[in-house]
Amino acid sequence: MTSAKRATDDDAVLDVTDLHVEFDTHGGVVKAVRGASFSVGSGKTLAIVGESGCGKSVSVQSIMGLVPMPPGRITSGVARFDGVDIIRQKIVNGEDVRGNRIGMIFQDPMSALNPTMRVGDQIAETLQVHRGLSKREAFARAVEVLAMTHIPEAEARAKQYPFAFSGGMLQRAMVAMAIACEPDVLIADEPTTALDVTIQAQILNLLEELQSKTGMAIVLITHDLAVVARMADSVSVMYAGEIVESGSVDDVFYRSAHPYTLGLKAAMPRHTTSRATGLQPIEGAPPDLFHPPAGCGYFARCPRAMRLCESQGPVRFEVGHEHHAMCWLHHPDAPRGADDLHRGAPE
Amino acid sequence: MDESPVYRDPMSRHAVRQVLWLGAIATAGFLALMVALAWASSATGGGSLVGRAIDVETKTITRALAQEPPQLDSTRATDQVSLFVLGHIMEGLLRYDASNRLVPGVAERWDVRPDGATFWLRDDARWSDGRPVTAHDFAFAWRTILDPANASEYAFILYYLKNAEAINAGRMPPEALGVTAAGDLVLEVEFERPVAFFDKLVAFAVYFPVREDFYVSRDGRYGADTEDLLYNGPFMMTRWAHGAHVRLEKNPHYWNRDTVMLNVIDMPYVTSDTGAVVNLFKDGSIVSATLGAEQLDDAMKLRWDLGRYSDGSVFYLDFNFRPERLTSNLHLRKALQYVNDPGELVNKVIALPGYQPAVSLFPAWLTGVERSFRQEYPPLTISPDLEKARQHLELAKRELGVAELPPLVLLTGDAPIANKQAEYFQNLFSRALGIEIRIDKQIFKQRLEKMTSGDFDIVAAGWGPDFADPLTYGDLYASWNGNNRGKYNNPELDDQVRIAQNSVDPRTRMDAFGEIQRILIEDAVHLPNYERGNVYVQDPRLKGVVHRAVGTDPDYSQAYLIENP
Amino acid sequence: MLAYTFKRILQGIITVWFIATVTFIAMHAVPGDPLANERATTEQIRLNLEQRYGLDRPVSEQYLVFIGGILRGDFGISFTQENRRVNDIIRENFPVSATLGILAVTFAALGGILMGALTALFRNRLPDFVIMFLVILGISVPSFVVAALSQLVLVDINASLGFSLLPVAGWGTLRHMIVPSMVLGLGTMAYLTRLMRSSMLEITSSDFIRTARAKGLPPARIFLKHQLRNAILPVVTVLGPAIAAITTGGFVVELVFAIPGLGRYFVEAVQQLDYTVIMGTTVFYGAFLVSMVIVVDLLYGWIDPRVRLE
Amino acid sequence: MSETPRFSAADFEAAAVDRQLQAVSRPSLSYWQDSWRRLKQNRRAFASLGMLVALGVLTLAGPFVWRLDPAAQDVNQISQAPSFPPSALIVDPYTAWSGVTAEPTRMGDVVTGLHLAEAATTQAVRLAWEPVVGAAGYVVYRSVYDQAPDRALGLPVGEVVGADRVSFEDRLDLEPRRYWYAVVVMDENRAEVENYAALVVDAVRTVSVEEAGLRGWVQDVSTLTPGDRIGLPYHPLGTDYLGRDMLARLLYGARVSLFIGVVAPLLFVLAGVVYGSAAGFMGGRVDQVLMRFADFVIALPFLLFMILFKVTFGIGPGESGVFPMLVALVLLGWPSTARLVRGQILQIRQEGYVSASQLLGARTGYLVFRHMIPQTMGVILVTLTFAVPSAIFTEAFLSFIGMGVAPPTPSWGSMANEGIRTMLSHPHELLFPAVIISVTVLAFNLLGDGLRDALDVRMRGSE
Repeated sequence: MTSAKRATDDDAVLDVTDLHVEFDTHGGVVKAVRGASFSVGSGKTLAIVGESGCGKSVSVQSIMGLVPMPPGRITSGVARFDGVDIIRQKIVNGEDVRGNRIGMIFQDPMSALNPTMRVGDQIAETLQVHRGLSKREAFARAVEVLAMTHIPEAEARAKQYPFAFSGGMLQRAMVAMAIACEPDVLIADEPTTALDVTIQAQILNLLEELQSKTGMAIVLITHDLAVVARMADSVSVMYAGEIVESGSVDDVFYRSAHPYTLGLKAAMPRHTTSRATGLQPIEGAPPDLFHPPAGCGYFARCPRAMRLCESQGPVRFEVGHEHHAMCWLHHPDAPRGADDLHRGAPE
Repeated sequence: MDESPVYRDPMSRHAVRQVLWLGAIATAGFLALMVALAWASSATGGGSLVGRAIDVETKTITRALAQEPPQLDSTRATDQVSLFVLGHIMEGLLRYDASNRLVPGVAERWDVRPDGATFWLRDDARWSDGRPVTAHDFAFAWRTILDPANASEYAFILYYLKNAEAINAGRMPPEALGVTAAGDLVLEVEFERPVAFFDKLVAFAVYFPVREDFYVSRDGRYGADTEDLLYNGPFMMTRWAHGAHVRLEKNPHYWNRDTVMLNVIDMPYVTSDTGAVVNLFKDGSIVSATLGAEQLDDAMKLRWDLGRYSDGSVFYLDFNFRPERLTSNLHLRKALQYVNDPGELVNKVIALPGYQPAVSLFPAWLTGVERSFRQEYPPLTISPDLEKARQHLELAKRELGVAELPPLVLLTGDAPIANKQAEYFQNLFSRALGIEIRIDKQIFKQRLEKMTSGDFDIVAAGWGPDFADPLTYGDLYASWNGNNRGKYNNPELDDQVRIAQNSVDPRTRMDAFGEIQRILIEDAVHLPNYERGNVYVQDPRLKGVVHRAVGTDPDYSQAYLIENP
Repeated sequence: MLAYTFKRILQGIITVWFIATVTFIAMHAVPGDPLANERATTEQIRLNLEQRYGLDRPVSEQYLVFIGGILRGDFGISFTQENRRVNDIIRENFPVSATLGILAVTFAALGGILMGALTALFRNRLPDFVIMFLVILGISVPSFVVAALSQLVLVDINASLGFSLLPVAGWGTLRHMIVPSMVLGLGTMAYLTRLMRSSMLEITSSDFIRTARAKGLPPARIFLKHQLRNAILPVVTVLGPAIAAITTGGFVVELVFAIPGLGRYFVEAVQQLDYTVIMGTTVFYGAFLVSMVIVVDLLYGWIDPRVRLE
Repeated sequence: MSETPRFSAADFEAAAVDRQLQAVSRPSLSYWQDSWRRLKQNRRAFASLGMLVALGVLTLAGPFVWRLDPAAQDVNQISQAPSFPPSALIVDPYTAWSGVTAEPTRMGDVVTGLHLAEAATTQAVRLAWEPVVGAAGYVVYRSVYDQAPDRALGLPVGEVVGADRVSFEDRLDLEPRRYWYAVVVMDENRAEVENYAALVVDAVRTVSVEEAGLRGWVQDVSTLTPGDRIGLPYHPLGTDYLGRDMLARLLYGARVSLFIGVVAPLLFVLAGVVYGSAAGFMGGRVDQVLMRFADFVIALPFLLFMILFKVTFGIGPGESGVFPMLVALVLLGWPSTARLVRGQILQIRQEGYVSASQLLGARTGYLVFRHMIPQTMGVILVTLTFAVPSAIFTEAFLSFIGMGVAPPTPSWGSMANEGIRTMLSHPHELLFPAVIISVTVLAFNLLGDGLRDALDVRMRGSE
């Protein structure tokens, strides 16, 4: 039986329900996010994973008000943070949420920093604005935070300009900037995609270390399942603007309840992959969000597609404790095959 | 699905308030900067308080200057503005009174003879440092002008004095000049050759006195600034910020000071733009302004009373008589002469009341023996006649042996008026005679270069008088005269010019000028265009200002103020 | 930084020397006799004048005399303003032109940046069109018309008020400077507005602005510290030559408002072929321009560290 | 959540899904196609493109449509404001008037019997009056307003010397309108007395037979007899300071001004871009030398070198030196663009994609033009659109000193400069050229704006 009402996690720091985001473009209206819901508890890491263009970045950025409107539009949805819907109201008990209570880091560090301003100043800025520190105090604190990200001789580095930093160091500076005010939530929008593997690991360790020290929640946007496996407590798999499966990392990885998740796992290289087995890419491409399909978005590429999936969008089924999936295969009358799709306990 | 955009872009609403707030700071900053710079510049640059046009109590008038007087050393001054200022701060042996008659200046009595002249100076003529003006001052001044080292451009006006030309050529020392100070108050002058109008010459600024000891003490800086000048005229310069401000105040030492009614002539504006000067008059900042065609309607609407005066100069088209030039052909010149219509040019194209159509080289203001020269020697009038013009054109073509005339080059300067007239003539000659005219526009010095080297067929030129005698125009087309750019060479005309130069009897001289006028018209030596004049507006409370073709113009030495018009 | 400045000053001196030499050659190559006057002068007087100004010596020797003069800081005597040393002309008239120029450029820069930012913020909305229209008028109408019309307006204002709010012409106090500097700065302001708009649009869509907004900075700070600072770069590069051009290009404004500036000497010197004034003003203007460019490059380096080390 | 819906067994059968490959949802557009589409999208920019094309057509076809010769002068219609076509009365050709003399018998300080000797025409107004004994002469004033209330007599149009000469012929700039004349007596020392005799005159526009023939208004002169009325040529936009048709001059002037206004900026911005990008890209010593040369060019006295160009190009009198002027404009116009582009290139050179492209072996030329220049498009377009008006007015200035277009060929810039001198009394002479220049500049700016947005890669796909 699908749970009628999902118990809202009382300890959820950020809880987004039924978020819809559209864009007016020359070709018509693009429904980038078609009802995404996700939440993250303090000290926990939620990973939102999916192919590029599935709407994961747009979701988090629209909450933070970074999507230019027009042409963007949040048509519906609530993002509850500390009891306040930060979509409609950015000021929570007197303080602007962004940069203060919610920090954010982006994918391409090279262009994400102001080229004409010292790195230390750019970090200190958030402290000056949100903590009212003087320029000198803010700069000192900025150096400390920079040191926290293990950048060597943070004092000297803080006085330099962004062009003097390498990609990895820039990302560390971004992290420092985001956590300067000890935010409750850190949104990392594909933080490691632009970095090479060794630097990637350092950044992820840094995030883990900071999380354990400050207990901040992390929303990690990525398309790399390895990163998800390593970092996430809970996972939401996003496809064509919808969260098709969400649950704990073990549920989603070992008890995948959606064919797309299986497809993703199959496409991920593992130590067992050899030249012989090769990787099985998912055929086809995500649907055109100008005219989103009536039925399941994954229908055209789903090996287990049924006629029903084409005509009617699937409902969210609860396939385990806080483990949901949007696929008609979980319907009681759906045929049970020998595949490895976790079906949860039948009624 | 509700359409309302849930969340406006924060950037635009807040930003507007902040940016406008930023604008406010910027404007305040700009004004603060202005105050600082204003303080700085008023400390260095020429400051001019915003005076009103007239102040009856202090007898002060304010006017504008067309340009910064380039040269106030009377031994080297040549241009109009310098001569205007010199006319007020210096005085020669003689001067012109309100009705343009020659009256005593520094000299009380004078006697001009065919071989020379004697001047008896008044004993109460003083320099602005209190010392008396003596005959030595005149002798020294005239010797300095001719001294080659001084390189004065007007030295040729003194060539009437004995040995003057030889001294200027360096063949004789300046002391050999035919001028001697027989005592402090008697000046003896010897002529190189008889000159009937010498009295008119000495009224010209070049003949003004200069005191030797003061001149030497300024070692070459004489006339450079207010402290480098000594004044023996009705006014003296009390302030000179170059290019910005000239201020004249009444000279307490001037012998004729009780006839001088004004205390201060203040000139804090220097601009040659007529529009700006008229605006200053409209704003009540200056006493008078010359009007351009542009401002006539405005003047009539504002019901100003306007005056006019001729500045004595005459303008014409000169031909090039060098053999290789087409314009050396008489019939071609005659053809152009019969098409030239000064009436149409003045009344339609220039359309300024001050101008008069010119009918001869000698302008209307010149006096003859008793009455005006024009009444005594009326010029042959050539009224426009297309038929005759085309006949002459055919004769010219046959003489030159061409079926069609090649294009003629009309050389003109880069002033807007010159440009307009050049286009008028271009169209006139091509429409009436089918001659193609090419306009060669040159900047000042390049135009002079082409005039001297004869690189033109027709050139727009003009001449202003130096002294009140027809000879100032009469010798222009003499073969030896440097200003005869077209190299016109007519022995018959040269003879008449020599008669006019050397004889003393007025009748013979005027007959000679009458002959010169006849030759110029019959030989179509040039095409007279117009005699230039000005229309001006003047504050009705200012009276007694004198305008004249030769000498100080305008002359404020006899001007006075009345309470209300 | 000091070494860089010193190197630039050295280059500047070489540039000015080049300017002086090329202008000297060009001046002598141009036909026309500097001593000729409307009234033809007799041969004898011409020789006397030539001796006085040293024109009788061969051009190469005149050049050495001239360069020697510059090193001693003496530009010689003007041919037309016979008693005034060119040094005096520059000393007395340049401060006036400089004051006017600096005011005009400040007015142009402030106005340009402000309006440029506004048009970028309100892209394709009413303020954008209105300011765009004013800018078009600003550059399509000759500066003489703007000067003459503004003078007329001044006259009417004074007439209607009954007293002289602002002087119609002349120089000296602050009140004389306000209108002329605005008229002079108008053309440059139009240009700076458009430049600012274009670079603002590019900066607004760049990543670090998104980061700044993610940091929750107030819009004014984003505008001032991030957008303005980066968008101003092209404006600054143009400011250098603009200051120099305005300071010496104010001939029209100086004529209409009777301001004793250096502008008129530039034009009349060439018309009169007044060699010493041409050389004096050109060398001085060259030095002023070069120093402005150096100042602007240093300013540019201070704003954008990336180019600092070049 | 709602009760789970019931389905039939058939719903759950495997659906046959055709595995067609990547379905192309929308036609892929190349960079230029996309830019062109977005430019068309931008109504204002496209309208301005239309305006420019219209101006081009106007330039070429104009003179064939409006047949009047731009150089034909008509001194009787100087500086006429645009009005419906005037007509004129035919009269005999103008003959000089000997005037009237009469022995003064009457005393007094004002002339009497002031009257018109002949009908007042735009060729001449002939006044005559009774003399006054003792007068040194008479001064004649004329105004276009009533002189009565405060003796504002207006323009002093003439002076008659001698008490016996009692007539005056006024021919000064006569227009078909009402004039108020006043004759004032000059006493013995030539001072004007207080009161005056007044006369109101309505002048009629007249043209002589000979003139009508000369101007070509009437083919066959013989048919004309004094007293007929003929229509003068119609000048919809009025006439200029020499009575030439403004519309014809604007159409004809477009050739010079549009050519110079478009080609010169294109050339010197192009030169500036190449020079600037070279300096910016190479950096180091080369950049220093190039930039110092740019400073050097800016500092040169423009007027002096224009004269030098004129002499070196050997432009003869009356030849129109459009090509040498173009060269001059470009030679002295490129430094400001160069400096601007260099500044931008210095920034872009730091970008990642530039070094990436270098890594892939891109040659410098390709790198600069393919990667860097499009980035600086915004700034370049602004400079280009600003160079248009300055090129037009520099052309006017050069033509004025005899370097550019030789008279009587008109150009917008020179027409505007001439119009400035009489902008208060005859505003139309300045208004029309200034308006058409502004329209051209507006069109270029809007187009520039549209291009900037269309070419801006980041704006791709957005509105």
